Amino acid sequence: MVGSPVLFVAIPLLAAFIIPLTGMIWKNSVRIIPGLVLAFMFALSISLMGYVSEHGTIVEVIAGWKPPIGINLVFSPFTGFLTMLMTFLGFMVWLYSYKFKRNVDFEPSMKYFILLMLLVTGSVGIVLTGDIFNMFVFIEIVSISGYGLTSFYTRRDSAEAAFKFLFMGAIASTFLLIAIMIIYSQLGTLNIADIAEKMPLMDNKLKVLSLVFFILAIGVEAEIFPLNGWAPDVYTQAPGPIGAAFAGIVVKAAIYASVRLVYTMYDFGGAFDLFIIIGLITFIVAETTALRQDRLKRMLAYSSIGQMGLVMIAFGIGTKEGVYAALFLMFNHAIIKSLLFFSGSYLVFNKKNKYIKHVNGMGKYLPITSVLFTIGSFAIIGLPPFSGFWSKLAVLTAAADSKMVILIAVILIISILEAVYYLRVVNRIYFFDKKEKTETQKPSINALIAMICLGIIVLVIGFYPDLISGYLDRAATDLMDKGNYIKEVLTINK
Amino acid sequence: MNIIILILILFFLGAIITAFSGKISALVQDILFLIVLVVPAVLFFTGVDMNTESIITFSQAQLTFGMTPLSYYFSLIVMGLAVLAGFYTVGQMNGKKRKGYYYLNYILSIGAMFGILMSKDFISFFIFWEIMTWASYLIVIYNGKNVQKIGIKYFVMSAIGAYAMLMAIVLIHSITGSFLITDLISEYTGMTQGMQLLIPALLLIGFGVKAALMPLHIWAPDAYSNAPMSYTAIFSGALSKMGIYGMVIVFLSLLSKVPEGALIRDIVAWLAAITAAISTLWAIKQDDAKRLLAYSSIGQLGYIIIGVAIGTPMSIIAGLFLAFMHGVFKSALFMVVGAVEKQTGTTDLTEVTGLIRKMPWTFLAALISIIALAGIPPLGGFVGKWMLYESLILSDHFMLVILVFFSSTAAFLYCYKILFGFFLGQEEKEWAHVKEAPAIMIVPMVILSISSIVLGTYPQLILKPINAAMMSFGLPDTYGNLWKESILFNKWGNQIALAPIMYGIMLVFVIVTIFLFFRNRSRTRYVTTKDISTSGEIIKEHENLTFSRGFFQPFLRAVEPVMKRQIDKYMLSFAKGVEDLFEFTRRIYNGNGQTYAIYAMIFLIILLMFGKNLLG
Amino acid sequence: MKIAIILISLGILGFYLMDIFFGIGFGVQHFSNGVKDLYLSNSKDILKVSNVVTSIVVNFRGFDTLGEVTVLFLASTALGGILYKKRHHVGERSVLFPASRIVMSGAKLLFPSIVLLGAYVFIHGHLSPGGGFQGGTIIATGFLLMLLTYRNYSVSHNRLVYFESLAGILFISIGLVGYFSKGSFLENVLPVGNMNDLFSGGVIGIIYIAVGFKVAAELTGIIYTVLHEKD
Amino acid sequence: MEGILMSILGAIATFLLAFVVGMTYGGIRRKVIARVQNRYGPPIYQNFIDAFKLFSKTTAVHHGAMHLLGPAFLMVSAVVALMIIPVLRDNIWFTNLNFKGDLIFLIYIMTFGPLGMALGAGQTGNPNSAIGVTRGLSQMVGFEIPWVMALVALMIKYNTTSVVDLMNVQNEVGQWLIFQNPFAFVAAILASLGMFRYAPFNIVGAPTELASGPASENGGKFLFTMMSAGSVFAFVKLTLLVDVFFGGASNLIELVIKTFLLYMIPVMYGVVNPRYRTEQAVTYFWGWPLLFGFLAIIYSVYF
Amino acid sequence: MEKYLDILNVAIYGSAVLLMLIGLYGALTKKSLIKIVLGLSILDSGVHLLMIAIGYLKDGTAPIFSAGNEEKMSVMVDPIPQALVLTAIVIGFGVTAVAISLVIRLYRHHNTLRIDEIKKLKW
Repeated sequence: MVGSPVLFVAIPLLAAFIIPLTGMIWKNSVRIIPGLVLAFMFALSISLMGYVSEHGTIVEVIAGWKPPIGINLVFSPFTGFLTMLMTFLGFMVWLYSYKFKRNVDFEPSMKYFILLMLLVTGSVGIVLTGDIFNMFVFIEIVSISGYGLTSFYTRRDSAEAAFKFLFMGAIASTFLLIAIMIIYSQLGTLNIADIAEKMPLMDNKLKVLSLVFFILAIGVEAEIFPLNGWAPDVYTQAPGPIGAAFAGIVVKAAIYASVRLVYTMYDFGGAFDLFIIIGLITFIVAETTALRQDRLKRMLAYSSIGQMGLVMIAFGIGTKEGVYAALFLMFNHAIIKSLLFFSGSYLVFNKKNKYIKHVNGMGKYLPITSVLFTIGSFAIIGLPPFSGFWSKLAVLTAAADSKMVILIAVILIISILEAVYYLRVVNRIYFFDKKEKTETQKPSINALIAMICLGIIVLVIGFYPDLISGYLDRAATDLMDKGNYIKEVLTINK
Repeated sequence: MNIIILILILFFLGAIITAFSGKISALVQDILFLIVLVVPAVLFFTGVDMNTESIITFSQAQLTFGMTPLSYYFSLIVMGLAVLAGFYTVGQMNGKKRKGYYYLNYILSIGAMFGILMSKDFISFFIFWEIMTWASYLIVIYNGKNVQKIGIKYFVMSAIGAYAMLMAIVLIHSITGSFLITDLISEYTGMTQGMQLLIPALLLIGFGVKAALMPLHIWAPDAYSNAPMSYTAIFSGALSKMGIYGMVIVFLSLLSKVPEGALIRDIVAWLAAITAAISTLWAIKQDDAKRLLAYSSIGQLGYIIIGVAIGTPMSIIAGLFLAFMHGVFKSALFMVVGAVEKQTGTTDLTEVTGLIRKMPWTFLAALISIIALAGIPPLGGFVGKWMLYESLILSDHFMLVILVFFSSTAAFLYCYKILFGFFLGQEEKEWAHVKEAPAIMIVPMVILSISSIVLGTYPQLILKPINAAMMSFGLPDTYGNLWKESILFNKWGNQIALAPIMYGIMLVFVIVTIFLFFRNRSRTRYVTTKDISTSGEIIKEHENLTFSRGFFQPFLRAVEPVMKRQIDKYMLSFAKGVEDLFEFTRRIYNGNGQTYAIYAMIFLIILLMFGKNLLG
Repeated sequence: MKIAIILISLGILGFYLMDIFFGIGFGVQHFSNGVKDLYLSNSKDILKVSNVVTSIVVNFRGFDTLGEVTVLFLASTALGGILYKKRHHVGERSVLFPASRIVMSGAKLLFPSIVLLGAYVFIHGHLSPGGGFQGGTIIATGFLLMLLTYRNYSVSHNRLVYFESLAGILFISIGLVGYFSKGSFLENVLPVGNMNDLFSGGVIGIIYIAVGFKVAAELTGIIYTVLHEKD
Repeated sequence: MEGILMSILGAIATFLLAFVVGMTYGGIRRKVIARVQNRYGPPIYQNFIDAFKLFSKTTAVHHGAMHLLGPAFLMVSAVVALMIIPVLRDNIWFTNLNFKGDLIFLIYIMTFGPLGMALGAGQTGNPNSAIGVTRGLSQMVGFEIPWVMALVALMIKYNTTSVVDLMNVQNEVGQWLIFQNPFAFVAAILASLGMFRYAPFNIVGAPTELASGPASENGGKFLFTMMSAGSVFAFVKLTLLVDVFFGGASNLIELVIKTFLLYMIPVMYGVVNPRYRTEQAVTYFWGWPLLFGFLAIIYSVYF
Repeated sequence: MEKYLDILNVAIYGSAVLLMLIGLYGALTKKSLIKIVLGLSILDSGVHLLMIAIGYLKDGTAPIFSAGNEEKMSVMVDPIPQALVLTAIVIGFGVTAVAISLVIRLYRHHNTLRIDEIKKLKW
């Protein structure tokens, strides 16, 4: 084994504490170190994935205490896949924002990169941890760094967005604590595997209510329907790459948390139906709302929420095919939505309100960015041969195999709306004339590299989905096998 | 390397290379474009036979490519038209901007159509179907006019169709566990009755959109007329046939196997007949040649669908034959309109007049194609219509016959309108400068016109592949035997030929012409169209006597009650209503953080109170 | 209307919460085979730490504490970012009225003892109630007192950063030492000593001291940043 | 060789027959109209005189190729229709090209001529011609519906599209189709009112409005060709009606009597009615004729 | 039924829940941002009280092995909720600090503290 899952948390935190010191000596280090750390994390995840695919799940304990006493980190094909995705995206976001405009100021840029790094760390922590209270701590890390990143631009209305986020986040964390305490009071343990094993002992009523509180708490981060009022504001007001980070990293972690709850901890069959209902409502409301947006980033935000609803639906199908599809969707959504946020923020760069009409005629001024945005749009609509098609196909196939005909119909009808609003933007990029004369910002080279990387992934996965389907398949098997998870964690011999 | 894969790769790589070769020089780009179109066609006709099959395996799906007799028949249409329209395109696009973009999507859509025809499983079928859709969508919005309205309408309708198809595909997969078309066919009879109806219905929605079947046709007039004419030739000639291709498979291999299928077949046939009738009326009303032909295409596709849907051997032959003929003459007509547009800058039938002496070759192509379109005996269009009528009558679909008769009679009106509008009438000064289109545009049109004549005389040229295709569906060998059913072919026994009639007509024509011109021609002199009998008045040069506005007004007044109710108005107002509804859902996000928190509380309360029932 | 909805939903929520927790019961043994006993016995037998809460916070669930420290660090970082303005105007705090002489003198007098108390609390965190967080907070209150009393009192920002960073680095370094020498992050590498000795519990004491410094520095920093805010 | 010669001679004979009969009927019609209007009227052979006069004239001017070819189209269509229709039952002279006389083919070939003529008229640039053409086409859409319905009723009933077959059916049963399906006959005869384009359906030529419409730029041989084609067409239509509804004719006398009686129906109808407006002329056929068409179909399908 | 009558249940859990409800009420109805933040803090306090209360054992002692009570493990109250609440308090503090700073920013930007006037971002 080359490295250990614990380094995913230890190294970034160490770096976070070191950066203020090095920053006093060498200013550029505040930008470079987070990048190196993120790259390290990505490399580590790849190397561990290689190990995992050969030797099976890695369970890492903290402070030498075996579960259920100590906290443990689980690096399985499932969590490893998400870790890999998140760290990769984290690195992309870093790359994209390396030459950030506000970098002239030392202090804010230091804060930006530290917060970004910790955001990724927190998300990875949520995914890796095997302890439910530890998950709460990581959720809070993610939230607070999220608040900080959202309100990064002092000129915009970012504080308002951040405050809404915080408001919801604070309420959510309260209920998360209540849920954790209900579980603890009944089972006397906080370890997920241990809870899962003992769950049949718990009183059914308390089980239901604790799950309800969990869903409320995690739902805020996962942007499910009535709890996602903050999300569009945050996506709009945060710096462009942070929108990508939210869509690609934070939400994924939250979805992971809810999935872990339903698939591993609880033993309700009905929870899957709940997933489908919530996912469907989220999907419908978000996509219909996105149709009527006049601001680009808000549209992307609602679209992102809608996609997450689709992911919930896919998880709610509850079969291995469903999980496979959901993971594929998550992967695609992370890549594509980041691409859209990246390129979209250059298309409306210097505009105050970032209306969709500002992209008019950008195809001429920013050809590569526009092409990438177009590829992203086509991919997210699910047009073959781009990558989005395969995930949509996987979802529908999974739903069909479970005989959910009406669900398929609804998904497809809503997908049409999605196509409509994306195409409206693409049409504007290429076929509308630029009205007012405002200066456009050419993407810097690092941003361009990041975008092209993502674009290439979209195309390559579109033409050859087998590239990741192996990972997805193993991850889905891993998630479905609850008994194996419990066994792996609780019988660790270390 | 399998030849089908090779052709596909050639198309797709060629498309990209062609698109970017414009940076080198326009000529190189044109030549590359033609090479990318011609070489695959040559490869296809020389290298592909029924045995070529190749499989690409993905973890999710197995993409299987191969040729069937039916797809061979449709490939003839696609490949032939692609090459001819390709040459025409080079002429038409000369000097236009965004050539690379156009060429890219042109080749992509051709490649995708080829891919559709070669697909033996639904996944690759759907992939290519979607590629075709967005490539054609990008061409529809090529002009940049009405992008949001027309383009989106086209895309939405396509998406409805494609997603219906996708739904059917995943349902099929859930039942058969396979994406192969042959597996569907073999397991179809064992399905539940609901699925037996649902799957073909969904597939038919998918194909019906591309085949412009009412009420899914609303995109077609706008999209056809908005695309550049060189592509509309493909659009109407080949792309819409993909819908027909799918329908043939659905009707022949699925619906004909179960008794309930008759219901769907009748519904489709009726819809098609109504499509044909109504769109013909709309075509009569149009003053823009592009839109006129677009509506005309919808009507013609209606005949084809009727033929395919009725499902007797002869009607299928009629449908397939008409499909080919429609590809030939409608492409030629769109090319004609494109040529006129290029030379005059407009396609408004009320503006352009009297081009016959300026653009004689174009007129000739238009004349022959129009005669074929109207289904007037000597030319190919009639053969198809004849078979269609006969099969309808022999299978007792009398109301359909009347609808078809009505629409094909009414078609004469717009046929005349388009010829008169562009080529006949007063020769105005405004168009005196107009020249004949360049040869590269004329030649494809003329070739297509000649094909109409040839196919009218020797229909067996394409009846052979049709027969092969039908035999592959288990229908009897019609080529040698069943022809006796048709009176048309009776007199000459097994010889399927209209040649004697054709020759007879030619002979009479020559006799009459000689009679008229014998010792007469030299004494007759040409006078301009200003020199006409006007009860003694003398017409000045600038006076425009052309009768072109309100061309069929009395007739349109007569059919007013039918045309008042437009389906696309209803659909648009429905779409508008839906969007307004979404405006309401948007208001949920009212911007107040506290409200969001209240939503969260309500959500919590609901879950608390009903969670137990749900989670159990 | 809105108020009514809120009141009704709060009522329902309250009912459910009461229902849940009354059902759980107060002051009774809820579960039989939980980890509580394991923690108690391990703390006593292996770690030799008499304050079980401390052993849990720092060792058994030390990862939580690491996260917690990170949260504080993040909060102060985010705060700095949120309230960032081009220039800090040191010494121009918005104080409504100057403190009286009695308060000034008293503060001067109290400050060292407050700091001392804080240090005591976190140094003895593993022996008696209290610990790094509590001690750090006490120290920060001392600074708060000084900041409130003296308009011109200032804390060197860089010095706070040093403390903060070094304490954090120390924490993680100890964890990494455990990882590299014993194979598990935060695992104890020092001899545990005897129960109720000051030098017992291995690394726990050191970590808590680091936490104490970090918390003190961070809270002071947060207070300082907010106090310097002027509209 | 002899067969070909026979065919050619037969064709010429048929043409001459049709020409003479058509012209004579035209003359009779003029006479009838004049008498009804209380005039003396031209002699019955007046049409022959007109035709001869036109034939001997030279055409001085033309407006281009289509203009020249227009009458030829018309003539070709008339002749081909004539060749295909079975003029007499089982008569070798008048068999010509008819392969059982396919009805659909007939319907289409009969529209071919007017359309070709319309093209010729179009090129002249005379607005009257174009207006006449549009009216004619509109009217055609009107009357084709009941006409086709009547024929379809018969075709479905006897499961054939052949005129010869229909004639044979009548002979076998010994009952004319007019008695077997009177509704079809009513629909057909009402439709034929429009087909003959006599008053009140003479909106195409409409002498006082359009200066004889499509024909207005033609003279000399062209007008002669058009005139003779019109006569042949009239003969063709009448023969078709006779063949379909009255069991055909076994000899010329029978043919002449039957056709003449039929011919009098549109003539008489026209005498007492003034000209319709175009939309009236179109919608006329979508009233009673359409109803009879439906009745015919229902009758033939269900009885 | 008797669980509702248990005086300790009512006193401890009741007050904790009441605190939570008060906090929520404040956060949901008050218009001032400061009051909302206060409400959130009260909500937090309620939850912390609840957490601590879970760990209590009747007649239990503090979980500290001071000299003399090494063997009284069974009567010690549960130390885990205490440890957890420590973490939760610190996190709550962090959130409150960020919230206050955001309120300052909002006041600076909008010159008001009323939450219903700060809704530039909507729809």
